[in-house]
Amino acid sequence: MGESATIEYRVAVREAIDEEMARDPRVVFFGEDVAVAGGVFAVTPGLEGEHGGSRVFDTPISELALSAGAFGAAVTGLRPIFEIMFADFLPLAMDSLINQAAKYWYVSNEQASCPLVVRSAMGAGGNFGAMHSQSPIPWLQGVPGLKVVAPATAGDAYALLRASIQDENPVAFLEHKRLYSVKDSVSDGATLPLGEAAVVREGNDLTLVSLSKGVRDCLGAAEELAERGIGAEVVDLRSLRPLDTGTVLRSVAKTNRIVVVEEGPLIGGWGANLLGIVAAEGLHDLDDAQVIACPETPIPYSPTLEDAWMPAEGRIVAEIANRA
Amino acid sequence: MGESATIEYRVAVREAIDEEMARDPRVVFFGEDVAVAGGVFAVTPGLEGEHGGSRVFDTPISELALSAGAFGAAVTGLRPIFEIMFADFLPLAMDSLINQAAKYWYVSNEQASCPLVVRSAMGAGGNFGAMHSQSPIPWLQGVPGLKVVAPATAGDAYALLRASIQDENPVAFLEHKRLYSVKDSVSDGATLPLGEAAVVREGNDLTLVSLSKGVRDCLGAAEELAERGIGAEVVDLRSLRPLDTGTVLRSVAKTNRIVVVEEGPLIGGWGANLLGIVAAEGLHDLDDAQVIACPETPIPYSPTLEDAWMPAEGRIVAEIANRA
Amino acid sequence: MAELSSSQTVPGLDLGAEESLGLYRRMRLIRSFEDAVQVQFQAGNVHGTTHLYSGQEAGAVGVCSVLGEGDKVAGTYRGHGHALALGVSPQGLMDELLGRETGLCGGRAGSMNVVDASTGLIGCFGIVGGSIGAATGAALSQKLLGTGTVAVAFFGEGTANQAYFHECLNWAQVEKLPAVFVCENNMYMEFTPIENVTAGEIVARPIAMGIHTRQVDGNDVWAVREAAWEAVEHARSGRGPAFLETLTYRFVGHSRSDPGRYRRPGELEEWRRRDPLLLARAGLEQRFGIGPARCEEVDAEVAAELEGIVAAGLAAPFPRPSAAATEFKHG
Amino acid sequence: MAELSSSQTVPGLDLGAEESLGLYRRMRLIRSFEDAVQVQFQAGNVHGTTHLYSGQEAGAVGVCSVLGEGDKVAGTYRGHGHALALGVSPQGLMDELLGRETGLCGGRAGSMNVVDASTGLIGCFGIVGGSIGAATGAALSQKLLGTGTVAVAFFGEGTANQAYFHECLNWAQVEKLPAVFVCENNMYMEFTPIENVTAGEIVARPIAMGIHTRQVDGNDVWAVREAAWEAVEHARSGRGPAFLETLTYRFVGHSRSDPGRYRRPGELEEWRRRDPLLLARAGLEQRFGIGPARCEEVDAEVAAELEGIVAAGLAAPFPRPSAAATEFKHG
Ligand SMILES: Cc1ncc(C[n+]2csc(CCOP(=O)(O)OP(=O)(O)O)c2C)c(N)n1
Ligand SMILES: Cc1ncc(C[n+]2csc(CCOP(=O)(O)OP(=O)(O)O)c2C)c(N)n1
Ligand SMILES: [Mg+2]
Ligand SMILES: [Mg+2]
Repeated sequence: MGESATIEYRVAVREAIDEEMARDPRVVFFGEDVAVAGGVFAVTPGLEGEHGGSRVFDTPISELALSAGAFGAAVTGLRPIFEIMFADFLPLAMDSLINQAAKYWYVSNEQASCPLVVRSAMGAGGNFGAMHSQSPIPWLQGVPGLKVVAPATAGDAYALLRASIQDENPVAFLEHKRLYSVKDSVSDGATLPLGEAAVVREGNDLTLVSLSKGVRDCLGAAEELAERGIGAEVVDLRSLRPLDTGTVLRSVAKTNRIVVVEEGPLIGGWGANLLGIVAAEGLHDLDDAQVIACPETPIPYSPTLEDAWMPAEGRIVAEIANRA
Repeated sequence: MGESATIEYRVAVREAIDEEMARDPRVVFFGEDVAVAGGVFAVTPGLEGEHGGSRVFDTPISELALSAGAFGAAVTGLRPIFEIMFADFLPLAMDSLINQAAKYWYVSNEQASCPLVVRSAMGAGGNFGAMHSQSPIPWLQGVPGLKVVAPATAGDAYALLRASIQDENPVAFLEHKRLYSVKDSVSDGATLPLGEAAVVREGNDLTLVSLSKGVRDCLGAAEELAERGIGAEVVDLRSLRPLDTGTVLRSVAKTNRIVVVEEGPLIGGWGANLLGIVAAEGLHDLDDAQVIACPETPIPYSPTLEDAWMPAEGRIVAEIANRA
Repeated sequence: MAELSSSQTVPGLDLGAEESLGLYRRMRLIRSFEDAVQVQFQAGNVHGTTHLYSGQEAGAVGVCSVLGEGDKVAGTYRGHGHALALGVSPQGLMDELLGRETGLCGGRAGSMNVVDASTGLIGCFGIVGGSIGAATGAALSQKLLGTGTVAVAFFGEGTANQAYFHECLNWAQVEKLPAVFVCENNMYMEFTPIENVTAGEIVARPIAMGIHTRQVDGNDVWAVREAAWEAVEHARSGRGPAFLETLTYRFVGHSRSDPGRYRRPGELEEWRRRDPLLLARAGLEQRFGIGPARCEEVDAEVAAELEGIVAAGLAAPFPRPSAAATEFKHG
Repeated sequence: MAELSSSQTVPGLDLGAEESLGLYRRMRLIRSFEDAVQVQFQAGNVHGTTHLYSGQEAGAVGVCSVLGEGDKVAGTYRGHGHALALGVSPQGLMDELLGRETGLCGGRAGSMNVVDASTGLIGCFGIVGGSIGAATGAALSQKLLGTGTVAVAFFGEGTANQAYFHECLNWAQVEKLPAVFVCENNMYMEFTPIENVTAGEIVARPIAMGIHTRQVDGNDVWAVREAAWEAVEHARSGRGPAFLETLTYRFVGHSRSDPGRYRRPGELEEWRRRDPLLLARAGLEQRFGIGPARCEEVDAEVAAELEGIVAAGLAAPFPRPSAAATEFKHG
């Protein structure tokens, strides 16, 4: 405990599941090709051997049944974790997440909680095409009762996933495909409260807000901006619901300028939604406000097109510089 | 043609379908209990008799198949309209809407369009409980390629539905249950372009922005505010995608104060998203910005609880007055 | 093995006179409860919409009569009967429908979404298919926790054409889950005759998956009870899910404001002659010599009970709005 | 009746030597195309992921050989074979996989989502079940427009456990749509043996819905063609959908980076002895006395053709980013 190691994001995810399964016999894990094969992104190898085939098992291609089964199990004594392989497939499972899991604790008048975690791989940048690259956040954020978490680092992935599994509410835990092979330090046994943003870089001239892979892009951009004499503070939201607007407002009170970076469309996206909440609460702290999002199109396959679609480091720097 | 009549919102919807089916033989209409029974909200009686059982027909309880069938038909020569009875059930149909219909025109490199309309009854205020009262807008707005339309009056319902059926894109057409029995004037043969907001009341002190039933609440609130000497301009967005921010920005340039009213949660909602876009484009026109949304909970059944949850006229006035 | 032990908590299959009269009483309670709901709905005291179980009482009462401690039930928007058959408090249920603070869910749920953890009612599910998913998941818990209990899903025949039905039945059979799927075939999907929208026989579908499947007269409470006993024992013993189709009929509209124009001429009258309450009375007479007089006593007792329930419900307070402000259970 | 007339556009069932050799050529084209894709993927010129059809060629080629003008096809993420069997331009397809402006979809779609309206390829669907929904909808168009054509959905056996399969098959049978559902059973759902996740036989499911259903050796192109002919005629004649299960095997990994550890010992070798190309060669010899030499000529021609295709594809320009900026077709 307390030790720390430098490991891949994918390994951090597995470690979190492994430790929670060891700690709590009610935790089970299932999904398509997650057990024997260890997952298509090699995130969960070994868990079946470790915890047995009755607690870690492969399922049919039945996203709606997995989601509903997790719900029914969660309200009757288990703490299920299930995987929806690509986040693009979440719509197939959403009726159960939205209409059953997210509502149960409230509608039952708090008779029972619904502790489940749905893990899913999201994000563009790998030329997987329009149906294997999306961020599901716009579809899920407006669902009271469903927490939405999207870690940017291996350390956060580990600590936030453990917290998600221990949480009494349904949690959508979103892992970015482009982060799986990124390594950084993870401290054993750590958990982080859900709904706390983090200031991951300090700066006085503007506040860059993002999450998941976007945080890395923002940190890279902040370096380049520093060379141009612009001091960017970077806030990692970590969670979309609960949403920690306080940390963002405090940063903006200092910098007076906000730039939100979202991998997804502007219209209906979380980025402009956050900016709207910030504007409503802290309008007079804002001298400038900007959202750097993506073209309002599906995500194209061809590298030249997808690269142009992404809110990459270079684009972040350019759009901020053009504006300044 | 050009004549105008005063009819119910539900009748305006039926008239639009009726006329488009008469005009274009490729238009078909199907859904659960829509044909012989005429729909659970009595919106579509008589259409089957008028246009025949092969063009207007009842279906199994198979929301995903309806959506996928409409998609497949739309890209091969029909112009389907289908009904998802309550908008709360849309998640069951969303994989096809999001991953097939919304992407087809773009991903196929514009080989074929996908002209379909999904009609659905949304909204709270009728004590239908948490799973029969939601607004699906937060789930659908962040999907490039899917238009989202939500009329506030019978006249707009008629003109926007005809335009939606004539549109080459998939359109989610959202009808508010509490509006079905409201009458106003409809002019025969009218259509309205999708993506144009309307200033439905002029005022100089603040801009109230909403859509669907919220527009009626805002107009009522504007009357009360007028008595208090506050001149509210009311903007009806009509469409969430395309989103007409220009009309909102022009109004805000005049009033310098914006209040967005949404029947749904603040976090992940369209209201704060709109405010964020407005802030990014027109920050210096804003002296004050506010979003009046709902508690971050499922929608409760009991009248006392649901009434408190709704962003009703009285609450709009009170929250604006408190803020002023 | 451990899984089996708790089946001891299920009462013996053969019922004595008093127990049989108890089944009749339970069915009468449901019928009278629904009649009272209809009155209160028309009086504007029950809000939104309601879907009544009148005419189908033998199904839920017969099935729930073989359930024991720890077994779970998932019902539908037509769930008052499922709840009452399981033993949910009629007062708590009525208060919920009246939107009162004293309701089972404090007025948050309403007619379509009632939950009662104390009796094992996972919930009633307003969205078609939800009950199938919930029971499948509960059965997953029961299997993995080794409780030896079962989870029952009630749903209508129209639900057999929807995603939850197919995906969950397959998965339950693959995992050999202790789930019992009770398909209440009342011949209509809302206003649409089921044969207009359904290919083949519904029972052919679970049979194609190798699921233990039976069809039964859904208006004969003893027949339902026997079939349910067999289905529950199959599931409880670890042999996988069981499927039971009960053939029945709805005496009232699908929901408030349904004139029932879709009914075939004479159909309703024909089924009324097979009213589960009439069949139960005949059975009581024939099996135990319990005559109409005794049944009328029961009817009167139930009527009186319900009068008190409605009065108390109407006197109960509405919830205070502040209650609407919580979002999350704090982990 | 009008619906039938256009069935004339389907070639006769009995094939002559040249036509049969054409089937062989088409299968060889697919095999060689997939080999080339694999090479280009490893070279980093094909991006993201690919799912190859190698080993299953007889299925798509046999089925598409009985289709005619106006018939539609929906394929899967494993769709190169579906597309090429239908007659999609191999150059256009290769360019699409290489992400070039000259690709069938201008580089927007990629391997999993190719659309080619010109040949009736509604699309390839990266999300399991999508092809079933698309073909069901296309069949709805064909029925209501009275075109007398059919819509074919290709999908794998793992897809039989998912929502689209159940809901669409039922609806297609209820509406008597001219859809042909081709379930390509290659024994694995990605890395999972299908029997581990599936209850009962897949064909029992359409049979339970009264759908015209056949199973066929998916590696024998003549057998597939005969079964497909019957299925297509059934659908075309207005008698409702048909279901065809082709028993086959995937020679390569599910997708890039699949070592195939799940294969049973000897399984791959056994199936390689039933390679559709070998069976076709044997058939050509036996039926038409066409010997190996002639087939090797074909192989060489195809190899040369593909070399040219790859070279041209690699020389083609990438799309200009500005293209990514359109959203809606303006109605
Ligand atoms: C997914 C979904 N689609 C549609 C509805 C609307 N609806 C409520 S009940 C019903 C008919 C259900 O028929 P059946 O399954 O036979 O049950 P019954 O009402 O006859 O008991 C429908 C379509 C719903 N609640 N959920
Ligand atoms: C809805 C959905 N779930 C999961 C996946 C990931 N996936 C891609 S192919 C595949 C296996 C499909 O197996 P099968 O239907 O047998 O087709 P095959 O690949 O064997 O041809 C899976 C699970 C997907 N693309 N879509
Ligand atoms: Mg029914
Ligand atoms: Mg397969």
